Amino acid sequence: MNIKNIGISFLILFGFWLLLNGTFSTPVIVTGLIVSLIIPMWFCARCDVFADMRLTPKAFFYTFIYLFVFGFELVKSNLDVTRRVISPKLPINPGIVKVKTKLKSKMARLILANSITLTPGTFTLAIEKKYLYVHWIDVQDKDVEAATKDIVQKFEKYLEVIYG
Amino acid sequence: MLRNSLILLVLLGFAAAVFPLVHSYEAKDTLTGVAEHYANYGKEEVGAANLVSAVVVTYRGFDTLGEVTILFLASAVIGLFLKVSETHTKDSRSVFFKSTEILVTASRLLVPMIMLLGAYIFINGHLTPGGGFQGGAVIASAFALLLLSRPQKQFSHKLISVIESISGITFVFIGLLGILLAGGFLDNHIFAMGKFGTLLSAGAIPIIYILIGLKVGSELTGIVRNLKESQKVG
Amino acid sequence: MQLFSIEYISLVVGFLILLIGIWGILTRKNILKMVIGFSLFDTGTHIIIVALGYVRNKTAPILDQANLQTNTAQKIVDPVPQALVLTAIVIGLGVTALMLVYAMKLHNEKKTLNIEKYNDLKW
Amino acid sequence: METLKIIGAVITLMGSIALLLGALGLVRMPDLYNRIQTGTKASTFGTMLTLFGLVFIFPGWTGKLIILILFVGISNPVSSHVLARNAYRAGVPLTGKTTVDRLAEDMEKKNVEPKNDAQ
Amino acid sequence: MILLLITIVLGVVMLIAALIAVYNKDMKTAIIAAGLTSLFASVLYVLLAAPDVALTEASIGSGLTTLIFFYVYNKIRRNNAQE
Amino acid sequence: MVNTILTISVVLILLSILLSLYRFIKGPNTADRVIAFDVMTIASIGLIGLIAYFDNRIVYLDVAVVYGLLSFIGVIVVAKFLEKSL
Repeated sequence: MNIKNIGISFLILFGFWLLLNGTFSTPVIVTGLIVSLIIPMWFCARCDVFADMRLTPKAFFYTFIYLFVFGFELVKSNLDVTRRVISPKLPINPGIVKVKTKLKSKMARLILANSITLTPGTFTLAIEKKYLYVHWIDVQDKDVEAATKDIVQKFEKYLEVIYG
Repeated sequence: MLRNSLILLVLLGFAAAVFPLVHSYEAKDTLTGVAEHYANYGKEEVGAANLVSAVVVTYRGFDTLGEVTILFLASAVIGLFLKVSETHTKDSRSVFFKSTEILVTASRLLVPMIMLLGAYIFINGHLTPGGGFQGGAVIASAFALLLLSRPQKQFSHKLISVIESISGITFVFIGLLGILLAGGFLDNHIFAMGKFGTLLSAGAIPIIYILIGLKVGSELTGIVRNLKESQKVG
Repeated sequence: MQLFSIEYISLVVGFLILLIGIWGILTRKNILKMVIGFSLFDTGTHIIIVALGYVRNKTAPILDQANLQTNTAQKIVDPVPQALVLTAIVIGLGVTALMLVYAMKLHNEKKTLNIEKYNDLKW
Repeated sequence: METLKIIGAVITLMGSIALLLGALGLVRMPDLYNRIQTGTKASTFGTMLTLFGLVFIFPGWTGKLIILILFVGISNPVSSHVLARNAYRAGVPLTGKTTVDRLAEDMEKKNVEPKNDAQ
Repeated sequence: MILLLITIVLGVVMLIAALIAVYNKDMKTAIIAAGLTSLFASVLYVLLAAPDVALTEASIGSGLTTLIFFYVYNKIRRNNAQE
Repeated sequence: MVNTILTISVVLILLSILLSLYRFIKGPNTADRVIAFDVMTIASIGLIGLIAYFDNRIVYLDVAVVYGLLSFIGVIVVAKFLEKSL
């Protein structure tokens, strides 16, 4: 697992380096290879962030679908914010609900929490084992199962495929 | 009340002393004096695209040496002070709480990236804004993020001081090499100058900036680490 | 002299922040507040020095474009004050950290941060 | 070419409108948690859009702008999550309009790590 | 012209932040306000065509200084609570 | 045309900074001030991007990258301080 972890970190850091530099001359590439090899070997020797990422074609395909769904939700959430902020009566009905997630992988849970934070009317307040506590600006379901269906499942079905 | 009005008087005196400086300020149209020389000949003499780096590392290299020394002294004095105050570390209870899982994962993802950003800033110090000091500060921020997200984590003081000493010694050694091989202390012509505006140019400036970056980074990390160690209830 | 120009406004703002910083150092009784005043003083001084090196309608002293590499002195701002301020900011951090650690030690000894309680050497 | 630049400029304008709405929400909302809701969403999206608009105007800047967009997109939700969680545990009150608070119920039942008042 | 407007607004914000830093009774607010002054100073340096100084101020003046202030203040608060 | 539109967006960003400053001054407790601080830094990133457009220099974007990173750390420091777990 360790080799896979360091490998993925290396690829991400190397891409990051090339984007930062913006040129592809030989010295830039050689320096980038050295730097982006040293840093994961030093810091990611034991960490397991990328360990359960799946590298199958299906996972890549689902990543693209996920990005698309996420972008759509992002735009929708901002229209929602606009509507709430501009209307003079402030139509809010806030509350903290509890939802359930099946994801085990740490990276997937991070992405899920970030996605919930950026989508319409919700943000992650706390995360404890398999439950997430979500602050919802307009509570529609107080029940755990129903709220899970509303908030989590549209992301979870893609993340389940990408990460184990 | 008397005291406050006295202070106000002092302040007014100070303002009156500095006011002519602001008031008689004349906007300039071109550079004059030494700045004009740096601007016109810096490209040939030093070969660094970033003229501020040229001034910091080569034209005024001694200032930089003094600055690194001052920072080293400050770091050492802070370490000494905080060490003496930890008289009973044995029975002191650690009160660090676990961070939220999201922060731990995010720090695992972001710390290598911030490290790479710091490395980019000091490796490209002669081409883009930034240099050793900024890169070192960014690396120290990465370590600070590591300490904030996982307060229980210990990292060795020895490694920090070894990196700091080695880079400091090499910095002075390269400076002395300048006397032997080129025009003077910290002269950057000891390596080939390369093509202007590429990564391998400006002679020794990239090497000196990498050394300064490592040294400043380890000094600031040492300060942050010492302060974090002092948070124990003792 | 043009009143409404970037460098003049920056000069005035830096000067006022410097005065606010000195006022804070002289009037506040809490030691941490005095350190905050010192850091404001630092910021104000740096703004003044950088604003003095600014030349109107000129660009940053980084020659990454081909048109900047000839006749450079007519196209860039003064690099020397920037280099000096760069040094000063880093030293300012060292000094601020040192002062804060002193404050911590003083609080350990006397259990107070009020400057008026520290009258051991008063005569 | 000129059309592409105008498209980029309009995207940037939309981003800054989103930023303005976020700041307006910051002023108008009744309690901290609702402020974080509007503030984080609108400011993250607004900055991402502002920078994305610049991609159309200067195609040569794409690398750095993509890094900035990714960085803002990862770090800003995390920091607001940490802030909200820690403020909740430090006892910042919810607004009176709140209908349900499952987290407080679970803290009572000790399902969740209780509030931190150890010193 | 628009750069001049940015300068004026930033100057006003910085002066207000500096006054908060000196006059606010709450120490946490004062420290954050001092950080805010540094942060906008760094935008001002970008306007004054000094990206090097802006980088230094953003990373050192506002980042590390705030961190060190909060570590020290936290230690002092703990010592006070122990009494 | 492009210049005019981008000038309007600079004005809007400045307005949002001033609105957040209002929340910073008024904010009943520290957490409100921190979220105002966060919005101001994020808005400043966009502002630096636009200044880079008006001066036509890519090198200013490096400042924005470092800016993005440091607002993150600052917010986390204050948050951990509020929870008394620094």
